[in-house]
Amino acid sequence: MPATVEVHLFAAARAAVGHSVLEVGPGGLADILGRLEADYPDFSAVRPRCSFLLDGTAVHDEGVPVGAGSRVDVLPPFSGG
Amino acid sequence: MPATVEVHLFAAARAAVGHSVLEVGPGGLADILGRLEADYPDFSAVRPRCSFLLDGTAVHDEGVPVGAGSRVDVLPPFSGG
Amino acid sequence: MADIRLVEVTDRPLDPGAIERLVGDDRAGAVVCFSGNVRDHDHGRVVASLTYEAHPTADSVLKDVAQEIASRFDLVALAVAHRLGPIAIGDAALVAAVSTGHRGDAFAACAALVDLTKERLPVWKHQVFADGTDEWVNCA
Amino acid sequence: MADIRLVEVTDRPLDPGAIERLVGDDRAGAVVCFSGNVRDHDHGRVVASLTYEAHPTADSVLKDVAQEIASRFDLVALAVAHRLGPIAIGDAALVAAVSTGHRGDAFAACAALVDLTKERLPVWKHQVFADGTDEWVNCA
Repeated sequence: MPATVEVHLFAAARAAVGHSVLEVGPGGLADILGRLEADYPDFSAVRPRCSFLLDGTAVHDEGVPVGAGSRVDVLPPFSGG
Repeated sequence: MPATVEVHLFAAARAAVGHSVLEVGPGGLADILGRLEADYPDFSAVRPRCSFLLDGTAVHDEGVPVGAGSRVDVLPPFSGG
Repeated sequence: MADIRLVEVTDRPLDPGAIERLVGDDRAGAVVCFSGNVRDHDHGRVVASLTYEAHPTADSVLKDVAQEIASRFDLVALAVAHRLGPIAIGDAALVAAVSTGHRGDAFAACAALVDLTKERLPVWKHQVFADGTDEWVNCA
Repeated sequence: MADIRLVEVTDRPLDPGAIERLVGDDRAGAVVCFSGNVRDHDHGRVVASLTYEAHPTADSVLKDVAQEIASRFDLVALAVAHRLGPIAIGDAALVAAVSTGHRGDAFAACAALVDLTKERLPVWKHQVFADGTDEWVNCA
């Protein structure tokens, strides 16, 4: 069992952070995102427009706890078509 | 100069009358159409749904006089598409 | 004002894909194409064969329709064609295509082009049913 | 319920004419096909190149979108495809096609299919401009 959370970043979020995947410590989602903003200042501009998946399910409350072994997907606003 | 009016019949109007073109005597349009109904009883069912051109221009009043040498087009409701 | 790239009343088969490509353009972000196709049933009856007949003014009426739609909507291009003569089940009787810069207007403009064509174009559809009866559509 | 004849998120070019033909059917009186194409300008700037990226769930999301539209409208068939990867100016990024018995619903259903796809499909458009700047669309 991994001790960390995998954060998968897409499109503008990946571009802001410079990585597709990060391994971070567990915690509340808002806490994890706050740590990302501290480490990658460009992410602050993108984060408010993103939605999130926790283990594949849409997150409606950023206070949700994210345990070790979980996966978070960071999805900027879609722009298909 | 012809002494008659050419009546051009299309689609259901032609089918009801059995001719594409008839030569008829001049008169008011309503009068001409009444004579056609008398001669071709099946035309009575179609006539109320038709619109008419007099020398290529849409007719708004069936009382309009149609002189010798004129052309009347009898147009059933359109059904394109 | 929109490029009017095709206005045609023809006894040759219509190719919706080709007509759709006609309105394509590097400035166009959206293309909407409508095909009105001949069905094998009408009001529950089996259609055996179908023919379209046109008044001699059909070409010029369709040009007027295209001009009116081009003036009412902000289009890049439009194309419209109607088939005449005998037509097989499944074939397109009417094809209308528009392209626009953004997608907002494209559906509305194409629908208006179809509606105005059906309202104004002097053409008539004659159906023969499998039971041998026939009808001039809209004139029962 | 409608036949769902194509749901595809692909890095191969889309052929709107072929996708439109997929929804054709002897029962269908109307086909409406939408193509969202890559433009050479966006907000007045010249677009040099463009790429679409997708989330791994894009295929299953597009299936859900197709199912939802199939259940909301009285369709004969529908097809929807989205392009991924680098894409040339003028190429189709999104193609959506529906067929219906009568034409009433066809425009509304196709527009709803396009709107729902754009709202839900997790794909992202990256534009590079002729001046060397770039942007992730909707994320400026």
